[in-house]
Parts: sequence; C-alpha cells; structure tokens
Amino acid sequence: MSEEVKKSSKTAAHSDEKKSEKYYYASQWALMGRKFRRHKLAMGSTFVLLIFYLTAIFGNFIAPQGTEQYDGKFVNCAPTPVHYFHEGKFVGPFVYAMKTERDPVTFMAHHVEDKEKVCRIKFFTEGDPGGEYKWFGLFPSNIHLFEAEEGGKIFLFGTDNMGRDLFSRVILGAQISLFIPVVGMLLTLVLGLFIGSLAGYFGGWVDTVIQRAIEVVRSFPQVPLWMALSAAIPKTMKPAQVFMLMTIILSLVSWPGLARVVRSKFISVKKEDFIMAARISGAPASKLITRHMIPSFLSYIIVDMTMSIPSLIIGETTLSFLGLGLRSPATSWGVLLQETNKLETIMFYNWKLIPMIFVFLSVLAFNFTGDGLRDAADPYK
Amino acid sequence: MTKYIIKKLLIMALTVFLISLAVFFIITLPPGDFMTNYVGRMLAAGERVNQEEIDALRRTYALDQPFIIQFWRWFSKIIFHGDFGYSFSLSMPVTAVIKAYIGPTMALSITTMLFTYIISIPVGIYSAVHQYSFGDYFFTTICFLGQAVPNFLMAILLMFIAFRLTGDTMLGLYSPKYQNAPWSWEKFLDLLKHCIIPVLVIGLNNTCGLIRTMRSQMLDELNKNYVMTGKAKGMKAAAIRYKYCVRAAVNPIASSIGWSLVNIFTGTTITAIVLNLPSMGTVMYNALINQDMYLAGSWLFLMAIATVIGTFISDVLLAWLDPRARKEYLKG
Amino acid sequence: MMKPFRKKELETTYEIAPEHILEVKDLHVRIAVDDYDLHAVRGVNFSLKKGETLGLVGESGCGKSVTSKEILGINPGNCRSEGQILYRTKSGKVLNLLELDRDGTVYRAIRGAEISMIFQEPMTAFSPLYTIGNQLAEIITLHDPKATKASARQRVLEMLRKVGIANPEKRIDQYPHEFSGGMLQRALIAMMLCCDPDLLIADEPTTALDVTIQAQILDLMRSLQKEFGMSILFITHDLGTVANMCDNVAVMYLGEIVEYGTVRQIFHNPQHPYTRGLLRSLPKMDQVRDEKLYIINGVVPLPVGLQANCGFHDRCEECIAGRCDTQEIPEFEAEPGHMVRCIKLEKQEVHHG
Amino acid sequence: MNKRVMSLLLMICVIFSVFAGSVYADIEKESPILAEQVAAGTLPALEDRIPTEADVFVETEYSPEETPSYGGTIRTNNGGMWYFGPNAEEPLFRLLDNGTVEPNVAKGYDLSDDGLVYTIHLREGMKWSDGTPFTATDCVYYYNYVLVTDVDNETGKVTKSNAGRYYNWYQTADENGVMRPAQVRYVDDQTFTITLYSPKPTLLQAIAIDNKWMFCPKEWYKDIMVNDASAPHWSGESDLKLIGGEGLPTITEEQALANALAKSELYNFENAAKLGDQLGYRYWQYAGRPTLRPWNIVSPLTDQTLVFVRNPYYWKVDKDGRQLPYIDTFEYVTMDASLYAQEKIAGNLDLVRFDSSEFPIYKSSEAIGNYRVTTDIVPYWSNVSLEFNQSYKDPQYRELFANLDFRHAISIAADRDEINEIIYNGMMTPAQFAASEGMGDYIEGAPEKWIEFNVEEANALLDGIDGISKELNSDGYRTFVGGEHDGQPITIEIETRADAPNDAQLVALLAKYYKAIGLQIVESNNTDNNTRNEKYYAGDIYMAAVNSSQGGFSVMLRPDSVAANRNNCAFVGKYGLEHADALTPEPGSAMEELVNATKTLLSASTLEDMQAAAKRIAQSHFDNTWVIGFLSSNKTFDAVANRVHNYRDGFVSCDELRFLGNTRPYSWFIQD
Repeated sequence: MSEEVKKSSKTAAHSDEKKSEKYYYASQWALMGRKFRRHKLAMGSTFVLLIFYLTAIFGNFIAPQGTEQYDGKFVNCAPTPVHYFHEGKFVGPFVYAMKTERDPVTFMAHHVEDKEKVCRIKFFTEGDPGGEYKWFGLFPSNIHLFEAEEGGKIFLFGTDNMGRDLFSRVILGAQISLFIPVVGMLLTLVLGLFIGSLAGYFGGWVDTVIQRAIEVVRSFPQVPLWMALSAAIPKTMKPAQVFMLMTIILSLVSWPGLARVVRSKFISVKKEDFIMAARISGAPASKLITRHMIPSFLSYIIVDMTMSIPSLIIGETTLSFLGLGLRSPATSWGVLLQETNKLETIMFYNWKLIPMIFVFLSVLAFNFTGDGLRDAADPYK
Repeated sequence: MTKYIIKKLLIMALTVFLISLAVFFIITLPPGDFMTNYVGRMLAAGERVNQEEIDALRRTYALDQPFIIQFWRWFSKIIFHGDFGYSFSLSMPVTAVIKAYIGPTMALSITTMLFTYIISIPVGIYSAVHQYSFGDYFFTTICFLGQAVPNFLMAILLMFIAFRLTGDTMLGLYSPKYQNAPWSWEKFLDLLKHCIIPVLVIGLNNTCGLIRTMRSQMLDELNKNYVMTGKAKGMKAAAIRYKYCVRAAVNPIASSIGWSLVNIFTGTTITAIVLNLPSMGTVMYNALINQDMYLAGSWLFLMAIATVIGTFISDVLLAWLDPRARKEYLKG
Repeated sequence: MMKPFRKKELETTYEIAPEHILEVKDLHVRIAVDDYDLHAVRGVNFSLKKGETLGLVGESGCGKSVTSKEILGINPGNCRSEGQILYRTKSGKVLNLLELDRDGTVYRAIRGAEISMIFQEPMTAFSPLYTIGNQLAEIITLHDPKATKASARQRVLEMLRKVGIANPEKRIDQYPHEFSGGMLQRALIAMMLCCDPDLLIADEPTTALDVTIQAQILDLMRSLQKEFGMSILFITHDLGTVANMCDNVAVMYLGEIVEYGTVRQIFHNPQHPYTRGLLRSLPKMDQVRDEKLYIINGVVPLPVGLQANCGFHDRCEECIAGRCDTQEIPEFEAEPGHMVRCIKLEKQEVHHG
Repeated sequence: MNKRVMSLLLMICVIFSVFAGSVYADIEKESPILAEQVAAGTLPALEDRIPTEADVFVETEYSPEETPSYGGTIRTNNGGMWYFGPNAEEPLFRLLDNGTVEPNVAKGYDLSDDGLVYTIHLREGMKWSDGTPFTATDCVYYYNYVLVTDVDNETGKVTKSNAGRYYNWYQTADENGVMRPAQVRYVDDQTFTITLYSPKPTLLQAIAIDNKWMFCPKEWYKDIMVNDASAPHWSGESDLKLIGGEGLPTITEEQALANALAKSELYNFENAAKLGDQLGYRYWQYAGRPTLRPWNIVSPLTDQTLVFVRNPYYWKVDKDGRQLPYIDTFEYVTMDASLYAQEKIAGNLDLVRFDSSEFPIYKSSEAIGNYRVTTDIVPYWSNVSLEFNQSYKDPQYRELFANLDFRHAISIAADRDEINEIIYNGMMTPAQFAASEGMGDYIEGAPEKWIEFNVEEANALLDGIDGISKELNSDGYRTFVGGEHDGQPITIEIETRADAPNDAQLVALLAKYYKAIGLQIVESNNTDNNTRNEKYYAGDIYMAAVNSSQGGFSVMLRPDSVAANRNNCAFVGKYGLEHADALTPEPGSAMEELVNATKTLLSASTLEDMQAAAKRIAQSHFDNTWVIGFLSSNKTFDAVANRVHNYRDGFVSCDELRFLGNTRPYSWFIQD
C-alpha cells in the first residue's frame, strides 16, 4: 500500500469507525430506513406520492370547482395562461378575461383572451355555489385555494366537453384513482394474509383446498375477469357503491398471488427454530401467526404490496376508460381519459391528455418506491 | 411417472370443472338474461314481439331453469359434444365464432410473444452483465416507463404518432387497399406495418416485466458459486456467462412461456378494442355487453383452460430444462 | 472498478527463491461495499515451496478467502489489490499474477491447469444444469486443445476413480443434485486435479461436510498430494485439521498475518494471543466435563477505517493500553522461521538484546 | 367513278365505321369485371341478365351529368344490419320524398274499382342475383309459405311465420270487424294479386315502408323452409293453385336445418325459427342468398370488414342504358363508434354520418381528410327530447308525469340555448316537439310552445301541483306529500342511449336545470340499447328517457313514434296497442284521445279518415306536450370522400325512405 493511501485511510478513520459501528449494530428496520433514504429515486418518488395524496385529501379545497360544477360558456377551453405583467407592469398573478367566438364556417368555438381586462387571482376565496364541500366530511365550507376575479376564468389544465375545469377534476379524480388501489391493496392484503397463513400454518387438507382455490382463481385471465365482473355492476348504482365494488373486484383477482407467497413463506418460517420454540412453549396459533410469523416476512409483504399498487391503478383506469367502472359525473382518472379515446380529441384538444401524466407519474412513483423498499428490505445485500 | 401424470390430470380436470362453474356464475351475474337483450334488439330493429314468444324462447334456452341446471346443460354439452352453445347476438354457434377469431388472435399473440422474448432475454442479459452502465440505466428506465403507461393510452399515443408521421392511424391489421386483396409480398409488408403498434402495445408491458426478471435472475446467477468454480477452471468470463448463467437464468423465464402466452392472449383484449383488431378481445367485450352469455362464457372458459394448460406446459418445460425439477417431476 | 496494474502484462521479470513456487508480497485488497471501503487484506506476505502445504488459519472475515482468491484472480470486480503475487509457472517463468489481465489467456491458462482451487460448499460449486461428467471434462478440453471428447471422458473416469467415487461409469452422467456433499467434494477435487496443477488452493474444503466425511476428504487430499506432488494452500478456521494437513501455518487476523511458523512452532509455542486463543478454544480430549470451552471475546470487526494499531487489541486479554491501540505493530521473529506480529515480542527482543 | 375510287371510299367507310364503332364501344355498358367474366364465358351477356328492354328499370333520378366509369370500392363504417341493409334495399314499390310510391321491383299495378284487389305486374326477364328468373311465384311463395304459415280463422291472427313477423298493415277489417290478412295469389309469371277484405288506400306505402322485401327466391328456399302438415296450405294441389308452379316438397325441421347447412356452413342455425328469421327476414347478412339488390354480401358476418360486391344480374340501368351500380364493391368496417371520426380524417373511410355535436371537428378537418361535409334533411319532430313514461308503474310518479303543469314546468326550466351551445355548438334551434313548418303534420305555433327559459314560472307551476311539496328538503329537493313516498325527494331516472354519447352530457345538464326547480335527476346509463329497449318493452319500469329522432316523415303513413301503437315508444309505455297486456286509459283522459285516434288511424279505410286521425294525433301532442322537445335542426351531416361523386347533398334521410338508400347509392361513382 502506498503511503498516501495509508494516510488518507487514517485521517478518515475516526468518522469511519463510528460508521462501522452503526452499520454493525443497527436494527433491521433502521438499516432499511437508512438504505431506503439513500435510494434517491425512491425518496423522490415517495415525496411525489406524498404530495399527490395530500393534494387528493385536501382536493375539495385546492380544486376551484366541485365535481358537478361546469361553465357552459367555456366548453373545450384550452388551459388559461397565468400572467404576471400587464402592459409591462407587474400586477401579480392574473388572467385575462376571455371571449368566446365561433368560427362561422366550422362552428368551432375559440376562447380568446381579452387583453384589455385584467382579472387578478385571489386566494382563499369563497367559491361559486355548487362548490360546497365538507372538510373531512364534517365541516361544511366553500373556501377554495384560488379563483380569478369576477369576469375571469382560470382553467389551469383547460376544460372538458362540458366546460368542467380539468384541474379540479384531476384533483378530485385522484381521490378515487389513488384510493381505490390502496383500499384494494389493503383488501388484498387481508385476504391474502388470512388465506395464505391458514394454508401455510395448518397445512393438510386446509392447505390442499386453499391451494386448489388459488389455482382456480389464478387460472382466470385477469383482464377479462375484471371486465366480466365489472359488466355485472348494475348501471344505476351510486358512485360510492361502484367504488366499493370496483375495489372488491380489483382485489378479488389479486389475492391469490399474495396468498401463495404468504403460504410458502409460512412453510419455510414454520421450520425455523424460534417458531418451533414458541410452538413448544405452547403459544396459541393466532398469536404465533400474528406475533412471530408474519413479522418475520413483513418487509417482504410491504414491498410486494407497494409493487402491486401500480397494476391496480392501471386496472381502475382501464376499466373506467372502457366504461365498465365509474361513470361521469363521478370522477376518476380513467373517467377523465374516456374523452381521449378519440384521436381527434388529441388533435384538437390535446390538454385532455393531462390526466395521463398523473396516472403515469403515480405508477412510476409507486414502482420506484417499491424498488427502493425492495432494495432496502435486503439490507445486507 | 404415470401415477404422477394421472394425479396431475385429475387435478387439472377438477380445476377445469371449478373454473367452469365460476365462469358460468360470473356470466349469469348481470341482471336480466340474454332474452331481455334479444328482445331489445328485435325492438330496436323495428320488430314486434309478444310475451308468449319470449317465454317460448326462454324455455328453449332453459333460461327459466335454476342456475345449476342451466350450468349442467352448458357444461355437459361442452364436455360430451364439444358444443359451446349458441351465440345469441351473432346467430351462430359459438364454435364458429371462435373459429373465425382464433386465427388472428393466435397469430397476433404468438408474434407478440416472439417479440417479447427476442427483445427481453438479450436486453436482460446485457443489463445484468453491464450492471449500472449507461445501457443498463437506459433499458431500466425504458422498462419502468413502459410499465407505467396503461395499454390503452399507449395504443392511442402510438396511433396518434403514426397518424402524425404517416397520415394513417394504422388501425386494424391491413390497409383498406389490402383488406381483401389476395396474398402478396406487399400485403405481407402491410400486415407487418400494421402489427407494429399492437405488438408494441401488447408486448411492451410484458417485455418490460421480463427484462426486469431476466436482469435480476441473471444477477443472481452471476453471483452464484459455480461462477467462481468456472473461473477457477480457467474458463472465459463470457463462456461461463453463456454456458452456465444464461442457461440457468433463462430457465424460469422460458418455462413461463405457457403463462405468458396466456397473458398476452388476454392482454390483447383491451388493445384490440382500442385498435380495432379482429381478435377475440372485441368479440368478448361485445358479448359481455350484450349479455351473450354462451359466447362470453365460452371465451372466459377457454382462456381459463388455456391458463391451466399453459401452467402445465410451464411445468413440463421447467422439468425439461432443469434436471432438479425433472427429478421432482418424475418422483411425483 | 480500477484495475491499475493488470494492463501491462509481463513487462518486468521477477525473481523468487528457487525452491518457492509462490511468493505473496505485501498484498493489499480493498473491497468496495456500498459506501464503505473494506480493507480486507492488509499487507500479507508468505511463500510456498513445491510440495509444501501451508495452512492459512483465522476466523471468518479475516481475509483468508480473499487472499486465496486473489491468487487466482477471481475476486469480484469490486476488489482492488496492490502488492505482488509472484508465481513460477510450469515452464519455469516467474509471473506477477497481479499484473496479468484477469480474463486474459495467460491467466486463464494458469487457472485450473497450474493453480486450481476447491471450495467450501461443493453443493453450489457445480452448476445444477449439467452432468458431473460434462463439467469435469470441460476443464480438460479447456486446457488441452488436443483432448477429444472420448479422451476427456476417459480422463474424467480415471480421476473419479482416483478420488474414490464408486461406479464412476454411472456417476459420470449424473447431475450434481444426485450426489451427496462428500461425493461432490470428491468430484470437485477430481475436477481440479484433472490437469495436474502445481498449486491447489483448498478454501475450507471440509467445512460444509459431516465430520466423518471431513476425515475422508482430508485423507484423500493427502494421498493425492503425495501422488501428484503439488503444493497446497489450505485455508481453514479449524486448527485441528491444520495439524493434520499442513507443514506450515499462517494465522490471519483482520487482513494481516499475525503469526507464521511450522505446525510444530504454532502448536507448541504459540506466541500471538490470538493464536493462543484459537488453540485454547479447541475442544480437547482430556477436557474436564463441566469446564466451559474458551471463547475469544467479541467478533472480528469490519475492516473499515482501521487505525494504526494492533487489530486484535480490543479483544486481547493482554492488551497494553497506550501501545497496542496506538501504534502499528511490526513483525518479530520469535524463533527462526516463526514470525509474530505482537508488541510483546518487542519486549522479549529488548530483553534478549 | 372507277373501281379504285369506289374501293377507297368503301375502305374509308369501313375504317370510319369501325372507328365510330370503337368510339361507341368505349362507353361500356357494364362493369369491366363483369365484361371479363362474359368474355371468359362464365357469365351470360348483359342483355340476357337484365329484364327486356321494355321492362328494364331505367333510373333517371339523380343521374350523373358525366359518364361515370365503373369500378372502385366504397368503405364505410359497419353500423349494423340496419345500416348496411337499407343502403341496397329494393322494395316492390318505393316511397318518394313526397310520400307517394312508385314501382320499383314491380313494373306497375292495377287497382280494382272497389279498391280491394291489387294486381301487381312484374318485369319480364328479371333475374335473381344467382341468375334464376324472378317471377310472381317468388312473391306468392314468400307471402304464403314464408311470411304467413298459419292463420287463426276465427280471429284472423297470423299464428305462425317462418320468417319475420306479420304486419298489421296487410290486415283489413272484414264484415264483422275482425282484422283479416290479405290473400296473395299467382296469376302468371309476371302477375299476382293481393286481395283485401276492405279497402286500404295506403297499402302500397305500407309495403314500401314496412315490408320492403315481399318476395324471396322460391327455388332456393323450397328445401330449407319448413313445409309440413302444420302449414295451412299444405297439400300438393293447393301448392299448384297458389304458386302456379310445381308442388313443394315436404320439409321437416331437421331436413330444413340440414339442407341449410349443406348450402353453406354460414347457415348454421339451431332451430327452424332462427333459420327462418335469419335467412327469410335478415337475409342480406348472409352470403350466398340470392337477392335483387345492387350489392350482395360475400363475407361471413364475423369478418371485421363486410364486403358487398355487385350483383351481375342487377336490373336497373342508367339513362344511357348502362347497367347499375357504378361502384363494384361496398365495404363496411366494424369498429367502435369512437373511431369513426379519426378514421374519416385519416382517409380510411369514405363515408361517415354524424350530427351537429361533431360538426366542428369534421368540418375543420375536411382538407386533411380530403372529404366534404354534406347536409341531410331529417324530418324528425325534434333532435333532442325528453319523454316521461305515462304508464310508469308507481302511481305517485305516474300521476306527476300525467300532470300537464309538470311537463310545462319541465319544458320551461331547461336552458335550451345552453344545451345548444355546450353540446351542439349552437347549430340547432330551440324548439318544442312538433312537426316543423313545411312538414305535413305542422301545426302553427307548435314548435314555439313553452320554450322560453323561465325558472320562476316553472317553480310556480310545480308549487301549484297537489301531492308534491313547495318546500325543499335539506338536499334541495321537493318531496312527495302523502302516499307511499311521503317525504321522499322526487327522483327521476332518465334512460340514456349507449350509442349517443351526448345523452350523458344532456342528462348532466338537465340534472342541473331541474335541481333549480327541486327535482332530482339520475342518469340511468345503458351500456347497450338493448337493455334500454327491453325496459321500453316491459312498458312500465322506466321513468323517462332522452331521445333524438322521434316523430317522423308522416304520422299517417307511420305513426309509430308519436302514436299509442307500438310497444317501444317511450312516453306511451304500456298504453301502446301492441303491448301484450296493454293498459286502458282512463275515460276522458288525454291519453284516451291519443289511443282512440291511433285505433282509428289503423282501421280507417279511406284516405280522409286516415288524414283526420293523423291530425288528431298531432293535435294531441300540441295540446299535451307528451314529449318535451328541446332542440331541433332537421339536419344531420355526412363526411363524404372527395373521390365519391354524385353523392346527393341535402337528401331526406329517415327510416321510411331508407336513410342512405334514398340517395340511390347505385348512382354514386368513384373518380380519384
């Protein structure tokens, strides 16, 4: 070893020693956390998801319009540009008032800015009637984050074919598109854990029956099964019920995967000494399962679940897109994308693709987070 | 060996039976029955129907019988006569419908699968061998992106891009010009051109998944002890990789062919609807919506059977490829 | 990863003592793990005579495996090494192995044919996908371009017979999972001896095996060494087998050789507290029943950010505060050919002097 | 003149005449693909394929000014059998825009002085598309063996039919008032008679509108149609008497099915009823079935693209004596409706029909897609309307729907201008459900009734209705007072159509308007129209529905969507006379008047009586606003590829005139 290398290794020695100690004595969870935090993409993704979910939770406040509000004068309006300078002078964020003109030949409506009329953006304002909502379903309010002054319209993402503000709809849609997968995932988790642990713990005929059941359900092609089940949802059902059913349908198809994993984990964990010990000492089965066995592969399950969310998001979006899931005015990202099933919509009103960006980002974010978690769950690798 | 196969076949038979029961249950879930739609259709066509006629038809189709009897009528016909029943909406036997669509569906699925494997295996190997290189990051990113876009959106976007570039949306399998032309080299090229979008859309998702699996499998294998042995023997690193690692890493992927064909097979469903492909997807969608229960049911049933058989093929393939599994397999 | 020296192949010529076939000089190996730089081997020196068996002893994580793999140049890509590994080839030329291109023809021609290695876990040392015969024949065809399939098979059968595998004609076409651990180790030994190497590195060849099988394997190795006349670098954490197998012993701790000597010297006159600890922790036949087995306190620390001191000081019962933990310990010669890296020897030297 | 000059002159003459002849021959009389077959000897010469010169149909309507060349393929969307069927339909008599009929397949007719016997004359030399002669036998056989196979002599009711359903339009009252089916008899190969019990002045219109195919190829059918002891005319002798030819073989159901399957594997039916229905009625979907149509299907119905090729025996020629159609092939591509516009813009479809909601997109893309947008006249009473089921099963709702003030309030609470702007790009005009000016059933002032947007007045009207509350509940809705629903909010489910994406938007808007007058609106979405039609059929389980093409061409000729006749008319519900268990309206009610007027119309035997009854029906709508009309434009649009010529801009498009069929598609031609 050259002198230089020696020296450098010695100067860094002290701090390294602490590092080493930490590395050595940290608990598994702390190690996971540390490793996860080092995964920049995963951290970034978690941050993005956090923002998405917070936005969704406070959606009614942030969104200028409610689900059923619309403005008939501004159908298919392009996103309104937000300005700061009027005739060279800084006036803060504002929009110009808009005029609608129809082309005399094609009857195409054009929404153009009236450069004369400045409408400032106000914050924390009382919304129009129809925009009422309840904070956490409890406290009624109609305060919205922002709104343009009288006469102005602010559509950050443009409007749809009913003159509904797409920005609001994306945010309110997130309340469904981001929560169906989570609820579905939890349902899958409960089903998968319960059934998988039954099979894995008891073995014997219980295992055989459950395995057959798993095989049968897994033999169903996922997409057509979703389609078939969704087609069975009565058309007149209320959005909330459709939401619940969709969740159930999505998780009905995905539990066997988890159950299988849980089962095999159980079988391998069952043989391990600490479980044997607990068993011999007479711990009841339920306690054994919940206190000892599940925690031993919990990290794995967390990863698996995180990774399963993207397919649920895509599932919900796809079904709604096909018209088999939620329907307007109930809003989800899939419902919003229904309008883009026409090429001409993309040609003429390309802003209607904006919801796609959010589907894309959330799927990506979940994938990266899951990846980070997976790497982190295996801290010694 | 025979005992094992018999056991396996019995289990398969049981699974098939349970599946068909579930399928039948699902297709009879929606309120009403086919007759309601049949009548609706006739009315839409400007015809008059009376209740007696409807009741007579209901009796003919046993729609007035309890679930289990309806099921048995359907299931026994399939098992004993290979008769899948009658498609109400298309006015022809389900077998004929399936015959008409199975060709394009299979062709598309197999093309897609070839594409999937031809792309994913080499790319996965490359990514693993050159872990953390630019290429690895590049492919990994593409894979993540590919998995993040829902199929239907990908289809629409590609369609839009095709339209912008060529002025054609590349819908269907042929250009209008070749639709009914006899087979020729040009028609074949035209077909290939129209296959690009569907194959990309259906395959990309799968390919991305497979690349990621292949990469991690390969990484696993590269860290195995026998690699060290190989090196100690004096083998070239590349030789070890290809003789040992790739062979081992490909095993689980190759044996997933049965599975993945089924996946692709059904993955065509949504894409077919968006891209207007003459595949079972569209037919299934319409059958579901029209409550054409025998058609929808038979299709679901066939898909499930395909999955069971696909799993079986995967088992066999794995046994064939991996001596350890072969032993298990022979032992039963 | 950096490969600083390997590119310039065979530029300089090296000399080693005529009776030596291998000299390791000031070998350092660093392993990059996450954001740590593990200094796994820290200035190791040793040499090996023709026909000699050198035991490399130490707890897990002391760097003995890394050292041995570095000789073959098969450490993973995240390892960097410095120093010299001088090896006399069959043709008599002395090469610094560290300078060779790892995947180059020269090095590959040495591996397996001149220096070969058997591993700790025979069960995973073979690929499960090919027959034993296939994997054994491969090493022959690799190194002998003239070998035909048939001749390679003959040789494999011969070797299998030599390592004591019954019914080799049947066994040759079987897969690794059909072999027991002991048989696999025999097969591995057979494979590694197919090309009549000058140096065999045995990396804990018996650790994963049953005790009875262990003895058989050791016997086999001894008899084969007699037959083939190769040198063996025997790596183990088990001093008991060392006594049976080796001529000389090097005790490693935290990437350094802390004591080196003949089997006799080490076993009868251990100087380093670590060696003594290891010896004391061996179960003895005459041990009193309820007497507890000796255990060295603590565990081997990770070789990260090591300071200039005795690596063993924090576990050493004889540690001299202010010395052992603050200064680098040089090597002392306790008796001729018996090297010890312990500050206590300095006192003796002073005392003697 | 010497011989040489003579011979020279002769030569010049010969050359000239040859030249002239070749110029003349340049105007080909038939499509080159047929000429090729004639040359190859696989097809008879043109004059042997079409009717005699005296009898051939010379189409003079919409003749192109230029001399079109033959050939080419038209590609359009597959809108289902009722889209591609009418495009090539050839009825015995065809209905004209002015409501009169003219001979089409038939050459002409005579009516006896008592108005009871129609003698129909057919064209000599006319052939089915397979080359077999078309004669009176085919018409008589169709009526007696395919359409009517059993009649209850007491009630006159047709109890069995091999194909399709028997229409009450052939029925006339006998001396006892029992409706009796007509008698159809063979006279000679070019003549047959239709005999009625009492006069029916609009019989030919009825045939033109409701039974366009009063004939079928007997030779082709005789062994696939069940003909056994169950048939009323079954006996060798009566066969001869009826159809004028040799007797018919006895065919059992099994034989019929087997024979059909032997003809083509496409004819795979599970029972004779289905076979009769599919091959006897919806026959144009089946390749191989001989027809009189200009194009016939050649592909199986399961194909994504249905191909129709020209009928070599088609019996119409243009003014120059050239066989029609000009275009060789029609292709109908099955695709989701959402793809039409993009495929049109991409130039993959030659023809797409759309309404004003899509106008800007189509119109702005004319240049990109190389097409033009043409306008069609649609003679509907309204393009956007809402109707309440007058027979809804729940008495409280039914009472509400029957209340004229309620319908008045509903009508004026909707902001028609906003609907027009949001959905229809401002291209329609606010109008009540009524025939517009210029149509036969027009009543002055009807289109303008109750269309002023006035929420206050609407609220006042509702306030005046007994049984519903003046106050709103906590959700902002009026509630029922008394009865089963006491205290419950008034919630109305509106049925929407699957193929009309605008419906959802419309109902969303209506929900907003009616919330302002305290009514809760819920969309009852139907993924397909069959479910919705099924509800109509059941008669009393739906509350309300939005619609677009109600009311039509002529109440007298076809009152179906405005009168209490059929069982799929949304506002009539179970009051429809054809309902299996039709309700009797309350005496003296407005509905009773509508039902009575309908009955009168159906049984009237003079034109005056019929006109009077039709007027009563229109008046009933004017008085009662049964259907709330929102917007009207009397227009739909077609995007037609520029290569398609002689496409008629401004034609009248409706079911009675067979939609696109009214443009005479065989006169279109393609020129790139």
